[in-house]
Amino acid sequence: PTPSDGAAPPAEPKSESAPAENGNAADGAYIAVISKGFQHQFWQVVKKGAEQAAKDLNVTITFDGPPTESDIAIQVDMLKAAMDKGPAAICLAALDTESVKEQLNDCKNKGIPVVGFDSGVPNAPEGSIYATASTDNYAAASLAAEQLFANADFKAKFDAATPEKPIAIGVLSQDATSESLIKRTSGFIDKMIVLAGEENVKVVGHDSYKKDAAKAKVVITVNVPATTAAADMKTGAEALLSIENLVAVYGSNENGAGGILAASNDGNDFNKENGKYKDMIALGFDAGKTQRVAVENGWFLGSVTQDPYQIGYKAVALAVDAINGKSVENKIIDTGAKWYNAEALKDPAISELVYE
Amino acid sequence: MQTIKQKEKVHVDFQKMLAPAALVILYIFFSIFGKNFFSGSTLVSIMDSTYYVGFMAFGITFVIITGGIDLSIGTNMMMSALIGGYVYNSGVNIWVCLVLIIAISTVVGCINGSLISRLKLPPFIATLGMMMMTQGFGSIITKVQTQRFPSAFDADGGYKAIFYKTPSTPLFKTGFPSGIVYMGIFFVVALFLLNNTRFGRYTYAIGSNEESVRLSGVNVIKWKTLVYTVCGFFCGLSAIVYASTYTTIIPGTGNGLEMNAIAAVIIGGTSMSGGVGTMSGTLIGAFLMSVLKNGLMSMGLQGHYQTFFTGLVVILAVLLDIYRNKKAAEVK
Amino acid sequence: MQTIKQKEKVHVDFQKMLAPAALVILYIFFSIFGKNFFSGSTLVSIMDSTYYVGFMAFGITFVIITGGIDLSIGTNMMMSALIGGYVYNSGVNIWVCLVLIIAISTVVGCINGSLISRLKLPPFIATLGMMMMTQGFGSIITKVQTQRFPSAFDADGGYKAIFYKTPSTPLFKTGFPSGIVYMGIFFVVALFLLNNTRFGRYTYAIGSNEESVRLSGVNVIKWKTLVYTVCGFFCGLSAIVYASTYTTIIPGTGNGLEMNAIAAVIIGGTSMSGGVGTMSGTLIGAFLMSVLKNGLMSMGLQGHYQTFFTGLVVILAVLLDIYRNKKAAEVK
Amino acid sequence: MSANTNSDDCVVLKMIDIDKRFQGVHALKKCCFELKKGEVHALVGENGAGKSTLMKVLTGIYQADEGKILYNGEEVCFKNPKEAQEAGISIVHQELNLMNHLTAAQNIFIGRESKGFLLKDSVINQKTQQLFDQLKLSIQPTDKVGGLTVGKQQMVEISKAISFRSSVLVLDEPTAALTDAEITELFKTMNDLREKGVTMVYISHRMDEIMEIADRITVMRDGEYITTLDAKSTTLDEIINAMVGRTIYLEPKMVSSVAPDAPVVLEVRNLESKEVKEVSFKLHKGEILGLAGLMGAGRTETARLIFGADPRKGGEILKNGVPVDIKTPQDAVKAGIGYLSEDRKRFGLSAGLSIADNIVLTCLEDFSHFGIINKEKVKKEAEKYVEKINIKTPSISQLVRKLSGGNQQKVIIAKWLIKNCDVLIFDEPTRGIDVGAKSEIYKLMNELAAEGKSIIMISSELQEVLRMSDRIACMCEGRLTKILDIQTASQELIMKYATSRT
Ligand SMILES: Nc1ncnc2c1ncn2[C@@H]1O[C@H](COP(=O)(O)OP(=O)(O)OP(=O)(O)O)[C@@H](O)[C@H]1O
Ligand SMILES: Nc1ncnc2c1ncn2[C@@H]1O[C@H](COP(=O)(O)OP(=O)(O)OP(=O)(O)O)[C@@H](O)[C@H]1O
Ligand SMILES: [Mg+2]
Ligand SMILES: [Mg+2]
Repeated sequence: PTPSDGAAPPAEPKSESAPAENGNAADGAYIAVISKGFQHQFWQVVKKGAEQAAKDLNVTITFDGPPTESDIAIQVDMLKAAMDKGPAAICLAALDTESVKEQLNDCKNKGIPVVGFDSGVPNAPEGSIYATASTDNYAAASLAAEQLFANADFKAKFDAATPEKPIAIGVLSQDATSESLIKRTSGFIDKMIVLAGEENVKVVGHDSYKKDAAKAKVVITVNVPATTAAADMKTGAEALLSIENLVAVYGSNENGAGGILAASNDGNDFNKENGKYKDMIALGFDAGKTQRVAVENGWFLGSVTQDPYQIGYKAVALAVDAINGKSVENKIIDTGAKWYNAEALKDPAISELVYE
Repeated sequence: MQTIKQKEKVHVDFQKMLAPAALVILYIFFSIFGKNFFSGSTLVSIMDSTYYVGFMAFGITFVIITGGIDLSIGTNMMMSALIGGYVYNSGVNIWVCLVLIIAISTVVGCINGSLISRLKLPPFIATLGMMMMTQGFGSIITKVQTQRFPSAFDADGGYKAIFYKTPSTPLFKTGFPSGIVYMGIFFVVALFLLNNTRFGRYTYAIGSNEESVRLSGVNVIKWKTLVYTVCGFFCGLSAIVYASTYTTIIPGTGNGLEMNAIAAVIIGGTSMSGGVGTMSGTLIGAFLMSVLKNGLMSMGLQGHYQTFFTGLVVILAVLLDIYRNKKAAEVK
Repeated sequence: MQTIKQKEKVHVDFQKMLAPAALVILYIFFSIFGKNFFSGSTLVSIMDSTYYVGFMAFGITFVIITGGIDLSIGTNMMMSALIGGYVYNSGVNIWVCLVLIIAISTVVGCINGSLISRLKLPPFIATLGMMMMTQGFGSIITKVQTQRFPSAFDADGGYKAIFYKTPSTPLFKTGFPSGIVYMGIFFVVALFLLNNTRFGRYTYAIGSNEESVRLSGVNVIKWKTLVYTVCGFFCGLSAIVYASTYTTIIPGTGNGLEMNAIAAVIIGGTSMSGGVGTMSGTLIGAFLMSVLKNGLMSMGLQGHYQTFFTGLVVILAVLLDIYRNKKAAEVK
Repeated sequence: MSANTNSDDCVVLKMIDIDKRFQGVHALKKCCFELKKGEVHALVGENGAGKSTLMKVLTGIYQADEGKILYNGEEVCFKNPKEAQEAGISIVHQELNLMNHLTAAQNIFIGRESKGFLLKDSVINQKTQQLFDQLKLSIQPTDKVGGLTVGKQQMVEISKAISFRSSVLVLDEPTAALTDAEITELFKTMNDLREKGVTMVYISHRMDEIMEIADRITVMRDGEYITTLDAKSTTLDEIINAMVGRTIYLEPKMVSSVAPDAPVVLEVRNLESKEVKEVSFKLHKGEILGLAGLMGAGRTETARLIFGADPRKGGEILKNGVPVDIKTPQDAVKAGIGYLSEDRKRFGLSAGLSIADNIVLTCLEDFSHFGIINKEKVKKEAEKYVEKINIKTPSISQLVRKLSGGNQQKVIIAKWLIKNCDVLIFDEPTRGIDVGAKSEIYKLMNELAAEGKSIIMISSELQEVLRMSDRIACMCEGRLTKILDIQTASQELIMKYATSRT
């Protein structure tokens, strides 16, 4: 299923499968939605989708999330508090599956269905997750690598590169601990390795992604800043941008792209005419106003967007299905991801996905 | 003389009653207005979220009574848990790792103590530096990789039955919260240490007037180092319960937690200027913060309201204390 | 007498030279061993990452010289920026919003000051409470929504040319880093305030012996409130430069930043016990931390090494200070 | 005297029926006080009599609960020290109240820097220099106060009070830290001021000074006004009687009570440090060795070296003929040496702890098994000592903070008695203690010596030294200049050796 066809909320095709009239069991039910965060635009759109679904399907929800994506203890406590309130179902985007395993087990024992969303609850114990509405981050990130490799400028530089004079690619990753970010970073790197040839790519910087190659033409540097604070993201991006022979830089989520934007005068430095980094190619992930403007102006080659609205909407819809005792065939519902660039943004179907 | 003494006694009792009273009032308040707050499962949640803060708060109570401060407790706790997890994941027996956790955090406490007592660094600065160093060091050792402890269903998960929760039993369907026993035991240990031992007496004495203790022929350097070491030891206990409760340890975290522990100590009536404080106050302070947290969530208020109200409670608690002391002075 | 005085002078000069010397040595070190460290763009990066910490550090220097502490500077700064952004996004003129930011943070400073000087709360406790309250309040007002300030190419982005970076000019291709001018101006203001005004004199005097100042008929309550208010004002300046540099303000953040500012002040030689300190030391401390941060990155060491080494530098700086003073005392 | 020529009509200040209560303490009870223009009026009384409190009420630091103050015939009520200063009344406080990190000039002109917001330090430096010249002080206006000796710091405080050009100047125990030379200079200045018509209140426990400088003397006891005497026509006994209402222990010692063959308990050889040079002496069993000298002669430093409280550069310490290596106070305590410091509040007591906890602090290990304290034993022993040396307190769990100075000093003595040290160093044991408590402490020291303990007593009061010591060691500028036998010692001789600078 393509994500764009369900962009307009009321026309959501999946909601047909859970119409209010034959779902009496769910009427007025309380569903606790626990996200991985709260502050980023991404989550705001997820929340919007969830709230719309709640309205359409006549349930009440609360939407909560920890202050940062490393606050595992806070998320676990939130989950517990949510369980204590006796919800009919829980929607959960776990920061880390291990930390919530016991709560999932308790939910199972208490008969509270759990629906995963966003990165979901990967490797959850058998039978504890009803279904998951998520983006396939690994596949989504490989879109960015494909686009980069298809770019003519990059191709020319790649062909010209030699093991003596390799070209460099920088990857800015907010952290190296959350599943989705690891997927988005490794999805990009792995695809790059496939496209460029295994013998040609070396990965340095962060230990998780290290890969050696004797005669590498491409050196990928992964930088994980000290904290997720904007200031540290910017410093991390600057460190990448000062690498010799850097031809491209990729930020693996909204915050990562934000770091690159902050380090480049809101993207202006990638201006193809007279920008400081005019010869470099920048790619992002997710959206947000500044990033969107950078893509629109052609400073960023483009970016990968998920469909946060659908993520939120489908999570709640699945929860209602679960309350109604419906069975699902496919445990993972891909909410889709799309590559967008200045050209694509002119298409309203795509433009709608790219939140500000 | 007799009347003065009686009045003083009434005053002390009032002072001792205030924090528990606030705790009870808050609990009743949330039971009435919160969604499903008055329930066994919420009570267990409250206890669960008290454990790790509580242990740190016990430890830092000693430090604060000496008039010092330890900003490194949160990161020390996380670093020990991280390294413990790292060693566990490289194949070492889980029990050895738990002992290692305590050893590491105790050593960090001892380094803090030596910097402060032997090299005469101000506590704020020594432990600020140590806070940054432990946070960085945990990341360096683990190469910034998340460390996972075995969960209850894993082969090695048995330790959780002691430090966090037993498997399901007929009486306790979701398992007996054994963490409360673990915390209870070490609360009694801390209480005993503070009130019945030379260590505790010197803790108060140093907080009251360090130079006079030194000139009484007491080896202040030794005892002060020991105070920070004990604080480190409690961080290790906290790290174990944290690992049991939350399973996953993320590098680069832990700073900020010290402020929660300090807030619990302050709400419990311990003075930052040293010489005054009780362990039971700290226990109540820690529970008060958990009740606030879970209660606000049960009322549908999100996390940030909790942050706001905790701050407010800290200020009000100390204002009340100042006002009460003034009042008491006037009555006398 | 003569010789003693001369020796003292040499000693003072040595003391004054140490922090700048360390800065220069570090810079040279990284220029040699870091990759691409010695370049104009790295220099600009260093400055960029100094601005917001620098302003907070200037502000808290006053507070620390009085012997106090302000733990709320980081969250105060973020909250002001958040509310400013919220008001901007609801359609108010950007310049009005910038003024509002300063007003808010100044008011928070004033509340801190009143709690401390009028209601006699210990600074650590009052500002710990305020830290939690401001953090929570920023989230409550903005409903935990990220706030965005206009970026350079937006219609309203002109303010960045003043506080952060001008548009591209012939001489400065990536734009002139005007933030350094902005910081420079307020450094001079802070320097002047501290050294040439009654405000500065009372700041030192209160830190040295508050009771004596009070008995000399100085309105200590007023001046101490003012010290925290000025600190709040500098947080507002910091919030503006933060908004200009990073555009995006995330609710629930800001705690932890105070420790960076405090570390800068300590590295700059200001004593936590009050009465001693310089503004230029703070400036150098702030730059030293930025050089360390950018330098370690240029050597391929990731963020967590930076955390570790900053902690180490804090401890070493103060150890050196203690050792130096001891040495100097012996010479005398 | 100018003060006496036109007596009645020149009352500058009248305090009538002043009442002041602190938490539980009735510090002033319908107290009265009167000042005439241009006189030096001494205010005397035991510790805690309320002298400082009365003066603080006068200068607006405290507000009286009841009563009124008439100043130049008008009723006044100063809300803060500044108002009092503006009205022409200034005070030098009993405790040093300086900002150590600021210069002398900055200290003196704090709060009076300039009209505007900006500072002009050159102006205040110049004014300060004039002031110092007038007082013949060798202090630079730009000297940091923290680097000055205690005596000079006190002079800075006095300069500050004088700089207000007040018509009433209150000096609350200004000489406690001054050298004789400085006292002489101070008295000269006071005489000058008296000539100019400045009225002064002078508070001191040193009777000889009072007899020298005062015109009239007001005696207070327990917060009450007792009497006002004319200095010229009263005797010391009369004053002391009025102060305490009882006779006191005043017998001076004529011969040493130590047996000639008493063994040497403690011997120090060539003690060296920054402040102390080649100090050697012997201390016998049952002996009280007085350590005399001017302020800053290095007596405290010598004691601290013996006790291991400060690092020692050279020299040897022998206990019962055996060398002991004392590096820290705990080494000294182990060797049986106890030290009662000159500054109770800062070094002697943990004021926030109870009497019992303070008493057992030196030997907590004897009251505990495996680190666990036997609280019953602590209680019993503490009560024993409270009774033995007559500490006035409702219970042993009373916080030491709440005791009066003399009783606090007794707690410290108890602390060392319980440790059973055979060498005790008393540093200024009676500083700031009233006459009644003093005599009790003297008695206690004599009893201890009789029991066979050896005592080193540091004191700045020559009469006290002469009254208590078996031998007297004189110090000057860090050197031990002479050890005198009590038979031969006299005030003049001690002063000679205390000033024999090399
Ligand atoms: N701020 C205060 N709070 C409580 N009690 C006080 C305070 N100041 C003084 N007192 C008490 O008031 C009484 C009078 O004290 P004051 O200092 O006036 O005595 P004094 O005559 O100056 O004694 P000294 O000779 O020791 O200086 C004492 O009992 C003292 O403990
Ligand atoms: N902590 C200190 N720092 C610097 N100098 C000091 C310190 N303590 C004492 N001194 C100086 O050392 C010298 C010896 O002082 P010491 O206190 O031993 O003299 P003292 O004879 O006991 O006089 P006092 O009657 O004042 O106690 C003096 O010049 C004094 O100013
Ligand atoms: Mg007095
Ligand atoms: Mg002395």
